Amino acid sequence: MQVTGTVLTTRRVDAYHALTVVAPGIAERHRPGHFVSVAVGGAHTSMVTRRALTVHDVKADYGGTVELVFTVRGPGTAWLAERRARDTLDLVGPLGRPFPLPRDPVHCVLVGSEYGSAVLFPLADKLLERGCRVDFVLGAAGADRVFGAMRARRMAETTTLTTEDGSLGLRGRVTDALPSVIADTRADAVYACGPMESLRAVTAVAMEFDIPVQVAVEESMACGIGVCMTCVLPVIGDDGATRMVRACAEGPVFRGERVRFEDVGTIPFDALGAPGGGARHAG
Amino acid sequence: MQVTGTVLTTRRVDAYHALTVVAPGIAERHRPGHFVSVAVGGAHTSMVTRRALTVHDVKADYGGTVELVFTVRGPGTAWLAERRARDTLDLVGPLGRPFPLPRDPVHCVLVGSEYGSAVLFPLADKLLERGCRVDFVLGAAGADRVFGAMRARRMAETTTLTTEDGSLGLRGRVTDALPSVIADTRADAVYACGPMESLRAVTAVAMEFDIPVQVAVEESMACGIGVCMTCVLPVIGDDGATRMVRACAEGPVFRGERVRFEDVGTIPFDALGAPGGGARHAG
Amino acid sequence: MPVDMRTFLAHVELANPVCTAAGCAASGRELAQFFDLHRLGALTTRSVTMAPRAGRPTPRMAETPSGMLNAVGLQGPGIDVFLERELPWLAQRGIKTIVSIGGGSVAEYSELARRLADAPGVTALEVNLSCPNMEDRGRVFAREGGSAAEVIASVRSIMRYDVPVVAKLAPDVADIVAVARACVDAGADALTMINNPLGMAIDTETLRPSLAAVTGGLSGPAILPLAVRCVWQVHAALPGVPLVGVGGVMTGKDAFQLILAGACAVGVGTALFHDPYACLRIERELEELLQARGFQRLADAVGLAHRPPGSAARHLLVDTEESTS
Amino acid sequence: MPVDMRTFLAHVELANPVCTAAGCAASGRELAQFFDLHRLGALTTRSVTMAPRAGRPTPRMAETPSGMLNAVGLQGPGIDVFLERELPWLAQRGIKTIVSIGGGSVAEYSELARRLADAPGVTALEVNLSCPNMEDRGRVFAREGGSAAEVIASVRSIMRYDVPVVAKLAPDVADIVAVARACVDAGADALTMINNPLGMAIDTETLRPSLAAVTGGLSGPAILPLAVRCVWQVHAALPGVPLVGVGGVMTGKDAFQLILAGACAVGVGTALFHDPYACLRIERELEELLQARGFQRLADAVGLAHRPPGSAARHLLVDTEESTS
Ligand SMILES: Cc1cc2nc3c(=O)[nH]c(=O)nc-3n(C[C@H](O)[C@H](O)[C@H](O)COP(=O)(O)OP(=O)(O)OC[C@H]3O[C@@H](n4cnc5c(N)ncnc54)[C@H](O)[C@@H]3O)c2cc1C
Ligand SMILES: Cc1cc2nc3c(=O)[nH]c(=O)nc-3n(C[C@H](O)[C@H](O)[C@H](O)COP(=O)(O)OP(=O)(O)OC[C@H]3O[C@@H](n4cnc5c(N)ncnc54)[C@H](O)[C@@H]3O)c2cc1C
Ligand SMILES: Cc1cc2nc3c(=O)[nH]c(=O)nc-3n(C[C@H](O)[C@H](O)[C@H](O)COP(=O)(O)O)c2cc1C
Ligand SMILES: Cc1cc2nc3c(=O)[nH]c(=O)nc-3n(C[C@H](O)[C@H](O)[C@H](O)COP(=O)(O)O)c2cc1C
Ligand code: FES
Ligand code: FES
Repeated sequence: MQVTGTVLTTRRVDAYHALTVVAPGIAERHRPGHFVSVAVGGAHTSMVTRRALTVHDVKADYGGTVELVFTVRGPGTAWLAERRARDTLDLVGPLGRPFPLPRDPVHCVLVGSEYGSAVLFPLADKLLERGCRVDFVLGAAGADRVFGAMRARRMAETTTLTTEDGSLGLRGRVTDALPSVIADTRADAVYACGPMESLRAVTAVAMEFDIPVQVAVEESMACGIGVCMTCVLPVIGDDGATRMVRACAEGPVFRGERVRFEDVGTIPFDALGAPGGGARHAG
Repeated sequence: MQVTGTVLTTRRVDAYHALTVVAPGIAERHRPGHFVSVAVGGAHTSMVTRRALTVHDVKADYGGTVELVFTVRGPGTAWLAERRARDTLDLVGPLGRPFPLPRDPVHCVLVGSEYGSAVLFPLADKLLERGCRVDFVLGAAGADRVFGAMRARRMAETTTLTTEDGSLGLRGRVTDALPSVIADTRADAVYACGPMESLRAVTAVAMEFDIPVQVAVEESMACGIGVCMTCVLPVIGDDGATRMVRACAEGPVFRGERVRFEDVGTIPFDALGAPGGGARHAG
Repeated sequence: MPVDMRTFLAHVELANPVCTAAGCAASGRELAQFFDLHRLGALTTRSVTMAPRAGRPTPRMAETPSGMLNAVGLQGPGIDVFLERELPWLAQRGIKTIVSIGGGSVAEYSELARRLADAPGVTALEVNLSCPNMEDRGRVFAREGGSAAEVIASVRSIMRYDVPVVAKLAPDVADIVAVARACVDAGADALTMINNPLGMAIDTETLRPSLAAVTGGLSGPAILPLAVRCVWQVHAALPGVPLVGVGGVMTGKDAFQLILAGACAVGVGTALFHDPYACLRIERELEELLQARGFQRLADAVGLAHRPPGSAARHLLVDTEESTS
Repeated sequence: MPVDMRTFLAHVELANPVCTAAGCAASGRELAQFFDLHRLGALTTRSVTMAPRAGRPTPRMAETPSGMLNAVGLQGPGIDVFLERELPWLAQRGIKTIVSIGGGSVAEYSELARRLADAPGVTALEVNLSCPNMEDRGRVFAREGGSAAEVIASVRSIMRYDVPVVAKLAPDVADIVAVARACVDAGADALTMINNPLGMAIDTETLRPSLAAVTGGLSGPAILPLAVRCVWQVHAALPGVPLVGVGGVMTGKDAFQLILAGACAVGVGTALFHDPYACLRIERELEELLQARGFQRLADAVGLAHRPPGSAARHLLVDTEESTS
């Protein structure tokens, strides 16, 4: 659904900007892993595409609010960073396929890199509600880009932080810390969000431990609602065939081992409908 | 020159919006009749052309301010109407050829239609400084669109107001009142600003009385600095030849009898370089 | 009084002129989550191809000033799956459906037409001529009247007579009227204009093309003036041919420009990416504009900007006549 | 370290690559009020015609999304006044001047070249091929390789050998490379791309075309992706030919895109209408971008986006070599 929300509060969180937006319809229907798309630039802007942002937090205040956490990358996020309380924001959501939740109270490790951590907090809430044990591994390039460490510490059994420059927690990447966290917590499942490279590595670790891993991927998106076909990546289906599927409609959450991370940005020769080969398998 | 000015105050004046902008360089060099061009839409806007606005008032405060008075016509002026104090505005100016001033302390009638009145007040100031007598004729479609009546009354010997709907002053147009004002004040010169049709009629009246008339015209402008050639109108030169001249560079002020008002929007067949005829007279 | 928004694409009546543009509404199901598809003038499918196609590698999209570039490469499930799953879903619901087809040779277009000839639920067949002709060094059909006409003639001869064949043209030509005329002479019942002109962006960080496919199709408001011009020129030259105006339509006003230029229907593409409800909003805005100007019928506005300057507008004359009678 | 911004248009050296685009800087005097014209790579004049021209009626301008339409109709004083007053003013000040010419026949272009052949102060001659050919039913020269080549061959044979002849092409063609090749084969020393594609807008209040001339040239950021694509395609096909990239350049980043695509110089048009200092700002921004990416010479960036993906950037290799020596 489309909502013209009002910005309630804006704040800086280290390297990130956070906007809380009153958007009742979206808040109500939101499940962890969903994202929204935001129109940027205002009236008569030259920016025609929306920006996809995951929802960090959902609250019941004012009929329902969502909090977006983002980093300034280009002109659209720069515009968002300039929003002030009482400005309006045009949101479409909730979009995408949310994180599947375990039926049983299992042990879950939640792995977030950079702003990818944001989407894990509503997930952790839900997991805790179901009696799961939650442990966090959060990482980034430097201390100011590790998102949500405090909140994670409050929620989780353990929280492990990593930074590439060593400015906070362990020096290294989330995947350097992940194996021991999985081992120590006897984790049953991993949830991860962050850059593709990080998701690839997290998936490899989880597969080594032979536990399921759900990843929320990020692909450049023009529509977010499944109609433009620009956000595809190669994913292996239940039938074993690789298809170019939409991150916005079939994702953003996928089972990690199904995503062909090494082939993201290509059309694998054996994908359904690939030039030359794949087409023949089809029909 | 180009100035990033700061909006000092915004106010509504009947049907109009007024913005006072701190723009020292422009204020200092401003002469009555000059205009400025304003960038609209902010960063990443889809509106690529500036908007031309005359300067209503120049003050020395804050190093120099200019006041712009405008009506909302399309998206650019709508954006301007949303500006608030402390916003910045990108101005280029002063532009154009200002009103020529009489050497002697003559009697002048200043005729303004709609927001065209705005440009006449700095002119009246200068004329009064030189000991001229100033009389105003201000008109519009309705009372809320007659600009500056109060100020005119304070400055001028007489102020005559006209509205087409009779809601203020005389029912009719400025040119219905003009002949008697010229006669009564024994005017030596007329200055006018307003829609082309009004300027045409004012010029006709002045010519009847055989007194000089200076008109400030309005033509759709893309650059305002004389480089795009989109703002032309047919004007008769000192040599008697008609040329398509730029309202922004050779104007916006012209001697009324030199403007071929009936032919505005056409290329008169006898204009220099007109298809067919005019070209042959040239070179 | 509400405006009569009905329009005719050749002999097929549409309840209103606002359709989705080819390739911008996926299978239809995606938009159906947002609104009732019956409220569309028609839904145009993505260009269906013989074989399934995985399309181009990513990045497939780059934003440009008031536009975007796309290089999707006609990703789709192929005609078999289309006939099995996508078309029936639309047909069962009675959604007016313009089926778009794309091919690499006259034979492929013809085969697609054959497969669609007896399929229920094809309101019209749109032939996407912006595909590379594999038999002519990859030259796009739409760039050359001759090969475009060959495709249209073959498709027209195969399709049932009561299904209009619509040729979709691209603006990257020296003379759009010549291509349009060739298609009409070959049997096209209507024309859609415009497909994306070819554009490109370079990423100034990586110093490489922004799109994996290097070049891509430009869409969005940036190209509206090109679409208006193409519709204008073709309507002037071929006033009897129904035109679907596509390109940069974001508002009712944009649609109105295309209609005044000569389009009897409009397609909405990129706007859907920004606003899933775009078609409904555009239809409403268009109706309001028509109403405010005294139009009783959309049909009276089609091509109206071509009337000689100063001549009275027909739609207003009608008003007067009625009020004096 | 400052970047070496010099560039060569054929054998003519320009101090920097940022020029004004034809027809967007009037006589030069207008911009000289704002800054010292010596700071331009070169000033390109409006397209000079034989006879004085009053141009088209107003309205000549309409704003469109991220662009504008213009139909000025080459208003100008004609070659006599140009040679008497405009060119000498520039020449006396030593301002690098690319003289643009426009004609309605091969004979007219040739006559213009003859008049300019011995005029002092002509840095290069740009041939505006987007003029209607009066001998071919008004078909624009740039739309057809053959007639474009005829003009270029004649002009090239007349101009002094040391004045480069630059053919200016329009994007409204099916195959820009074919037209470019025809011009180069006919003797063009360089190419400028792109002139305005033809567009149109309709005023939804008056229900008439917004421009008195009905159609007009589209310029501004909207067309940048078309310009980048044309420069890319032509540089790929004719890597040795110097290209001036024009179309929608508003920032240094836009200019950088054209340079990475293969342009050795860029022209700035519509941006001048918004910002009289645009050329200086763009030049500064471009230099900063080059500097930030480790370029020592602008020339190393020309066409760089064509290198195979993954291959090391030459300009950085040079860096390494120097630091290890
Ligand atoms: C499902 C999903 C959730 C996301 N959640 C967040 C979040 O919570 N916080 C956050 O900071 N960022 C998030 N992103 C990334 C965010 O969408 C981009 O940073 C943003 O779109 C960049 O816009 P821009 O104008 O700053 O950059 P530009 O580069 O100017 O964007 C140009 C165009 O490319 C698209 N684009 C560019 N980069 C990306 C990208 N990485 N992902 C998707 N589209 C892109 C934009 O949508 C736009 O259409 C998410 C992306 C996806 C797909
Ligand atoms: C010398 C001069 C002084 C002016 N002074 C004033 C003033 O003091 N107050 C005021 O309200 N208006 C003034 N105008 C008119 C004002 O420029 C237009 O109303 C304004 O540009 C419309 O912009 P828009 O975005 O609202 O409309 P749009 O129609 O969206 O404008 C689209 C484009 O057309 C141009 N344009 C449209 N109408 C006009 C017009 N009438 N004149 C010039 N350009 C136009 C705009 O600059 C823009 O490039 C003046 C015009 C000129 C030429
Ligand atoms: C992502 C995308 C996919 C498209 N796919 C097709 C297609 O499959 N077939 C086709 O004929 N046109 C296709 N088009 C072109 C559109 O139908 C339309 O002609 C063009 O985008 C201009 O309209 P717009 O500016 O409203 O998007 C596609 C356009 C986009 C942006
Ligand atoms: C008002 C105007 C006048 C122009 N006059 C000419 C001209 O005389 N000769 C020419 O070759 N190109 C002319 N052009 C085209 C420009 O030189 C340039 O190719 C085009 O506008 C694209 O660049 P831009 O987007 O930077 O404006 C003109 C463009 C505009 C906007
Ligand atoms: S972003 Fe459009 S289909 Fe996914
Ligand atoms: S507005 Fe550009 S020349 Fe006058």
